[in-house]
Amino acid sequence: MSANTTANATDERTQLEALWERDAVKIFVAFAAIYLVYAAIGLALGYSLDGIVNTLRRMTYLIAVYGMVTLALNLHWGYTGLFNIGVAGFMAIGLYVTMMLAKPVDPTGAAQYPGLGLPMPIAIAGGVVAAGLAGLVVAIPALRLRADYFAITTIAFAEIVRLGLTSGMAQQFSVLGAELGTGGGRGLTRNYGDPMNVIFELEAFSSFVDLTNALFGFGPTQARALVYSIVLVLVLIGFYWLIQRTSRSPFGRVLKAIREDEEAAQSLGKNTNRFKIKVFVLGCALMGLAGILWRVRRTGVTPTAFRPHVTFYIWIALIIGGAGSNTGSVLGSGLFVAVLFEGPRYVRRLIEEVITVGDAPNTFAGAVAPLLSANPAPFLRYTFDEFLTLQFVLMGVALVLLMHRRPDGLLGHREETAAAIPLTDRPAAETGAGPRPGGTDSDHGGDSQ
Amino acid sequence: MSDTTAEPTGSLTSESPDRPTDDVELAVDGLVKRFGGITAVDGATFEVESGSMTGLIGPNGAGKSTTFNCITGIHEPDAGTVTFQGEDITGIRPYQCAEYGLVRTFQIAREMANMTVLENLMLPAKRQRGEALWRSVLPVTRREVVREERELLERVWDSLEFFEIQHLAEEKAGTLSGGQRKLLELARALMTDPEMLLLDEPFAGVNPTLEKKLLEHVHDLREEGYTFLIVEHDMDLIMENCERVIVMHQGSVLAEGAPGAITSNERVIEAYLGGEV
Amino acid sequence: MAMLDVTDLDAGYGDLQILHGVDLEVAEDEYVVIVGPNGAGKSTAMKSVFGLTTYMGGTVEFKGGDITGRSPDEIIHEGIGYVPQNDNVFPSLTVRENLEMGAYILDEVPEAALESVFDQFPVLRERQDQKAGSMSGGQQQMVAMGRALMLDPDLLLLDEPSAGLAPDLVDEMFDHVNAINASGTAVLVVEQNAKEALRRCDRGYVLVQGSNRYEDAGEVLLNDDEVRQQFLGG
Amino acid sequence: IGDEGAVEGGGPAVLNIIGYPESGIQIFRDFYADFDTGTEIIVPDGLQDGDLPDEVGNDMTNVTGTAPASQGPHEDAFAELYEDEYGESPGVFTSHTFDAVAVCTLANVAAGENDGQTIRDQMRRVANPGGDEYGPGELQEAAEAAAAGDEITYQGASSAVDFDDVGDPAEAAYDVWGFSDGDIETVDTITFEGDGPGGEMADESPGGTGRDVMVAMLLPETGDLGELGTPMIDAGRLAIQRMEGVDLTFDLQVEDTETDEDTTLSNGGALIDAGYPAIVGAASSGNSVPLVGETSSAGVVQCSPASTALSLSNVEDDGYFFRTAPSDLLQGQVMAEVSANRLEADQVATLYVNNDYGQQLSEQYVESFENDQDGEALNEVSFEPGQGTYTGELESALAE
Amino acid sequence: MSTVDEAVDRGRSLSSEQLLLLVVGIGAVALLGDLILGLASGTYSISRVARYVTEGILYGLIIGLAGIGLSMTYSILNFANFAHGDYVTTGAFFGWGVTYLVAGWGVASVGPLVLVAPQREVSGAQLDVAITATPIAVLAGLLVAGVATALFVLLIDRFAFKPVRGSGGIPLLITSVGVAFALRYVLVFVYSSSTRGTTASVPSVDFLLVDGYVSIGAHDATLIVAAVTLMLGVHFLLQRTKLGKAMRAMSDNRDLALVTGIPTERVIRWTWMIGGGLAGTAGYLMVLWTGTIDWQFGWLLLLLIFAAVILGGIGSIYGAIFGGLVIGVGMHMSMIWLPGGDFTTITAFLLMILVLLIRPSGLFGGKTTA
Ligand SMILES: Nc1ncnc2c1ncn2[C@@H]1O[C@H](COP(=O)(O)OP(=O)(O)OP(=O)(O)O)[C@@H](O)[C@H]1O
Ligand SMILES: Nc1ncnc2c1ncn2[C@@H]1O[C@H](COP(=O)(O)OP(=O)(O)OP(=O)(O)O)[C@@H](O)[C@H]1O
Ligand SMILES: CC(C)C[C@H](N)C(=O)O
Ligand SMILES: [Mg+2]
Ligand SMILES: [Mg+2]
Repeated sequence: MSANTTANATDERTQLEALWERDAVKIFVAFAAIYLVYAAIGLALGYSLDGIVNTLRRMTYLIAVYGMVTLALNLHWGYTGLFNIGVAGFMAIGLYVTMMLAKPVDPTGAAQYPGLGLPMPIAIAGGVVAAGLAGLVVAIPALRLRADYFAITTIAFAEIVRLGLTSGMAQQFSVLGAELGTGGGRGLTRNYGDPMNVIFELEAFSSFVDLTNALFGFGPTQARALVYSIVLVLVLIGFYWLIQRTSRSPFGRVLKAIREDEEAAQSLGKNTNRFKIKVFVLGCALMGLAGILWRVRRTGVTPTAFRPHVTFYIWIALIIGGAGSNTGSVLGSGLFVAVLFEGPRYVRRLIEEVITVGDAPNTFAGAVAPLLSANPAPFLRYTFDEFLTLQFVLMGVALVLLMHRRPDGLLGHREETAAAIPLTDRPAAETGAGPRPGGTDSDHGGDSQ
Repeated sequence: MSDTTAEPTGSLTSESPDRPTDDVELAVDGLVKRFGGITAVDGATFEVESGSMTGLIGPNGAGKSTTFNCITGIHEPDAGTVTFQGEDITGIRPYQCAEYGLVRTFQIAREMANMTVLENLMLPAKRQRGEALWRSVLPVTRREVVREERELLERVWDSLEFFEIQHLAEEKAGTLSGGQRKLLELARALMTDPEMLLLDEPFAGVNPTLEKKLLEHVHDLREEGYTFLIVEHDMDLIMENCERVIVMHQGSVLAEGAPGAITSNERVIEAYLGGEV
Repeated sequence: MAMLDVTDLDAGYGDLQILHGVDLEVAEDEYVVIVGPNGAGKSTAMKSVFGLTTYMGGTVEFKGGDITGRSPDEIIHEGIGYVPQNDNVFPSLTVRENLEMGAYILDEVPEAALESVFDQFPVLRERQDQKAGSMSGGQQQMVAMGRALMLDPDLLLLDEPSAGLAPDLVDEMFDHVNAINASGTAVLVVEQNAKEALRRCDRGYVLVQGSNRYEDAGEVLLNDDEVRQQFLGG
Repeated sequence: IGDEGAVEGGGPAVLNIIGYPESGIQIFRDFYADFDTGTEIIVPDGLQDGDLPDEVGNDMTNVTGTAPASQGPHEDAFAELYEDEYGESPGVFTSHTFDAVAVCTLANVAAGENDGQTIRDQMRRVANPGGDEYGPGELQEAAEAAAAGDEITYQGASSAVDFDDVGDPAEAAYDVWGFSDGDIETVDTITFEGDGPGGEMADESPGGTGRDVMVAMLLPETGDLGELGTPMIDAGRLAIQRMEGVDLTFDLQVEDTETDEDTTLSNGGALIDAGYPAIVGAASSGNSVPLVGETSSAGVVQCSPASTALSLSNVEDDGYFFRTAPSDLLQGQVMAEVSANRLEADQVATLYVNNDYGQQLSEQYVESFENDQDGEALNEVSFEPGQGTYTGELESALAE
Repeated sequence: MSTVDEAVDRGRSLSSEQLLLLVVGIGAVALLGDLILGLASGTYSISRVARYVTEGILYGLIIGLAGIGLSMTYSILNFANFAHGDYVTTGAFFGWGVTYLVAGWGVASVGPLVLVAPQREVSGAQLDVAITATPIAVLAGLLVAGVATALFVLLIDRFAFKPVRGSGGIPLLITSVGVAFALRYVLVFVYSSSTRGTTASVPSVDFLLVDGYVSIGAHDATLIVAAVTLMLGVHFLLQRTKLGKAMRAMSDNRDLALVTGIPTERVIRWTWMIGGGLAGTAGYLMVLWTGTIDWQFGWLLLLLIFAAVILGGIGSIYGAIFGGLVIGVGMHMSMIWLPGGDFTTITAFLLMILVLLIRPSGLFGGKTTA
């Protein structure tokens, strides 16, 4: 970015940009590392080029989706102090509504349940609005509760949504004469057009297909998936931009004040309820959108995809990055996906690639008993066999250690200023003295004469 | 929601002749607030003249803070009316109260601990356009918001200097000392551009030298037309600075009048001053 | 030999150092006052005696023993009582329970002590079954004082006990402190009601920016022009 | 049917419980504790678990089961192989898994490269009639023939393994079984003829030797189906073992689905990225359905040995999805027939796990029972796995 | 927007709360009326409703028992402990390991017994585990479930919670989510993820109720006796000792408690031990009652426990018990109108939300009694 300093305004801009760039550098380095490591793992595992690219693509897709939700959660928790642990519920509403709106009116074949057959953009908008409305429905009664009750209410809401979607009653029903359904525990199968067709039908896309084919040996579906991941990254940037703007503004300042002391903010003339509702609804709508983008291109969805652990994943990502920092949210999602979510799987493969582990004892007792006679092999084999179980232990331990060692996350300590302009300098610098008088000669307490 | 219907705003004239009848800034009439078995405020009735500095005193537990809470909407009164500048504001929400220009400080300072002093002071200004989400987000309107912020920041620095806490500008408010927090609290209340300030023991715990200076500021502000209602236990302070004093006792007004008259009022002496003054 | 002897104490919060070589002494039966501007570190000094801050250097001795860095519940056993500046009652406990908590380290609630607290603050007897959190600011202050008196400590640390009290109670409070002191308890008080406090005390300290600035008999400080100008509001 | 002690009188004579063993234990415990008033129970494949009587603490003689049978031409050969290797008799869906792995591997050998699309086109060529027949015992020879580019017909353990035009097995057989002394005892076998083999396939096989043949299994080792999955995986491994000796290296990768959708998709994705051109899995229909999207869009063959949901027959798969287990369209009929004739019921009810498998099988069963057997279905109650008690569900299912 | 936040605001005012109360009241009366009419007219079977109620009470006792512990740690340590559900599971495994060991001594090898037969090597039915057949084994298991969990919870506190104790409720809550995850999967690692049956069938008494039976089995009775005894025990412990008051003082203001001389660490330890012990016994009893054990039943129970505790009001042990019973009975009774199990959990959560709407701090909220 340019860096010429003349007028005051550009001065600020360059400052802002410099700041942003520092974050960008951080993110860039972290992500470069992630990608390099995974490419290396792919090589070590003997993946072909398109396998490696695909691995990275999948990673990107996951990071982008997690990043979006984490950013939305950061808006709730990091900025406003709304302890929302019902994230999965809002994602579910976004996705289910979109699917129900988009599915064709006359189900054919495996497409068991009818929908409204609306065009994709409208369906997506509908899903986002529905998630926002759900936020509203939760917000009105719940926002007057204390923080922890609020939290439990949101997770209860998410469970109500999930169980409601699962229930036989919602399997198929009619609204104003139109037949609809969630498919109950069976879920919904996608049988509407690919929402990405707008892009795939472009002229440019076919040359992109050729390009990826030439570069990585991709087929058209893989090229599509790649494009989709790229689109998601763009959406993620959009989320980032939106939330960054939101937080660095007088609006964001009120949010921060609510987090600190809501009653005091009210006494200063802020209609805190209105702000809380707005921000809660906005965040929920964004979660809904993320939920849609997460799965809308998949074959189908069942309610089990929205069990509470999804919410906790998002929280882990947020905590890794540091609540209150948008950059941190993105970074946290990256690390969560790469290290905690996907990592163990690949580590396990790598180990398998290098050594033959052999048969493990099938119970813990069988693994531990030989330890007494100083034979650790069965225990190690057992451990290796249970690698994916241990992955969750790892997630839990990581969370605990983070809270011990870096409760503010990786970037959360650097609180972002809640103002549309940097507050570091006094504007219209008049006095020759700097804004902060030196510590020693200042009047401590400001009361001595 | 009050049980009694509000008097028409026109007929605020009170029966007692020695009270100021015109230019009433704030009128409280028959205010009642109960907590379970305790009646914290029991029919308190008083008026505050525009542009005046009025003291509200009374023994501990007399109901002063609760009266403040009822006026500013933190609590909803069980009965009675509150009228501000001729408008019935009984039972309004705290934020509406501030929008009317009636702002209070808390007996125990309520700073936004994790926001810097600057952010604390940027917060209260009224009608910030950037508080509308879309204005802060859309690029076109954002420019306006930024300009407004710059102007606001200027005012904030003036205020910091006024209260001589510039050196704390970038500190987290939570790390300030008790007295510094009181200053911040007052400065913040002023940033809302109020017409009337309700101060709940603003000087408790403030060093006397600083207190003196603050009082000068308060007087300056009063010259500019602000109205003050101050709860304070420091009788000297009340004597020297207030032109009227309202004495509360057990939830209702025991006496009111000029400081001189109050200090010689036997009932006041008995209930509050402890016979020494 | 002083009962409480703070020597060259450095302390603060986390990495932030607030106190720079503070010296304080309180002799047996003495009544000592600390005054100073807001943020000078008065509360911090008190908390440091009670082991509630980050220790950075120096010593705190009590009755000849080193209590530096000991935990509060040990220190209270030594015979020091402490009333913090803010949040000094248990809001959801009744007044009576608050007082009983003051004697937690004893096996039984000392009825005599309880009675004497009630005698000193009759309103507490009246309101003994009310939740302390719903008492007025001044009443809470009384509860807090009362709680600290339950153990009949040898040294009582009071952080701004008169803040928020009605004038009659302020006087009463100062009388109480005098009475407590007269009954053999040493007192160390932080006060912004500095003139009154200095009038009544044996000795006073002026703390500025985390260090000792003045130290002398109360009356002397009170009559010192410079002190008056800078710290007592003229 | 016996209603001694049933004061309520009415209620279904047969209760069809469709679920998996993990929740089955609780359901049966609650049943025997409070509702055991003579109702007969019928269960499908999902509850065919020999441990059940022990875990439930009841001999469960009132339970009759059905399950896709191992009724292939070489059933016995497989059973023998399995017993030799693992010392126990093969369980439900083991033979289907063996066949699925065998066919996928042979198709790969015939295709001559690890490419999903080519393998897809070879699937029917190695499975459906035409060419020399080979059974489970002759896999090595079959692989050699396929590598030589010959057309072969794999004759399986579970069935003849012929795919119809949607990739389902062209014929199906069902065992009717019961618990006896803590063992599963087959009492009858019912065979259905399907539409017959069909569908597109390649005209020739490139074949070839001296290369890596990659195939993956994605089956439950844990979760609701963990108990059934483990023997299935063993059986799959066996198929590869039988091919050792050919001039090919076999790369068999096994991943766990944890009977969980997310894990299935993650692990499935990783397998696809790793270049496995064919995946045998998943077991639960609820996991297989979403996986089809991943595999078919990546051009990877998916062959499920156990997913029996109807919806998988016409799922959008570009022809990449196959299965060796028959669709529940037929199992529903079998269960209805057993209920009506063997158990002599005219009123039935179902209690089904709320997923693809449970819902569809319950629907099929009820439909068949009412239409084909002229009976009446009183209640259809769904349940969520993993609950603390199922008394409420049982109460509703057994209501008049 | 403005109508919306009016709606939120109005939630505050008394009249709208009364309105809501009225609506809820009407709803409750309507349901009750329908129930009575239905019972009278025979639409609803009396014995069936009675079965729902008994079942609900038993379930409620477990939730309530576990809820006491959650409520205590919640109010004293000031955070919602998401690991509590997994403490319940842990306790069950500890206890059942011992029960299996005692009942199966000599029948099977120690390893599988202590691990509650991870690969279904033996089953409770084979060992004939039941309060009637093997009372010693069951009682020993119950005891160990309580004691071992109490100690185990202390250990977790030492390593997971103590280091973040000072930093407020939310960091602790997040830590507890981490502990929950880790603990749950450690249980899988050690005890395997399979579900197994733990008890043999026990005799039961059938009560004839007009149109059918309600049967109370020996394990149902054990559950009632044990749960009620423990509840009373906790009640007396907190009433008769100053521990109860110290706990409340601490939940108000930890720093002040510290300077008042309350040995805060010791109180915290006691809190954990009582809370953990109750969780462990609740887990053991739950398994005794249902007859199956698996690695996540506690976790699945957790949200219901939360619902009960919040419904009753945090900090009140009576609130927790009452909340547990309301949730348990409510869940089962819902099946009268919404047959099948689809809506039981939904009902529990809706009940909680409804109570919070009317009384934002729970039914017994504010009146701390523990
Ligand atoms: N939330 C509450 N619940 C119950 N009682 C309350 C509550 N708030 C205040 N009270 C009671 O109401 C009375 C008046 O309290 P208030 O705080 O208004 O007194 P005050 O005049 O401000 O006293 P002070 O000067 O000591 O601050 C007191 O007796 C107090 O105990
Ligand atoms: N918990 C804390 N963390 C960090 N800094 C603190 C903390 N408490 C106080 N400080 C800082 O320590 C300094 C001294 O504070 P202290 O409370 O001791 O002042 P004080 O002399 O008691 O003032 P006052 O008369 O206003 O109460 C102040 O600058 C304050 O900002
Ligand atoms: C393994 C089987 C019980 C799976 C079942 N047939 C299903 O489709 O879900
Ligand atoms: Mg007050
Ligand atoms: Mg202080």
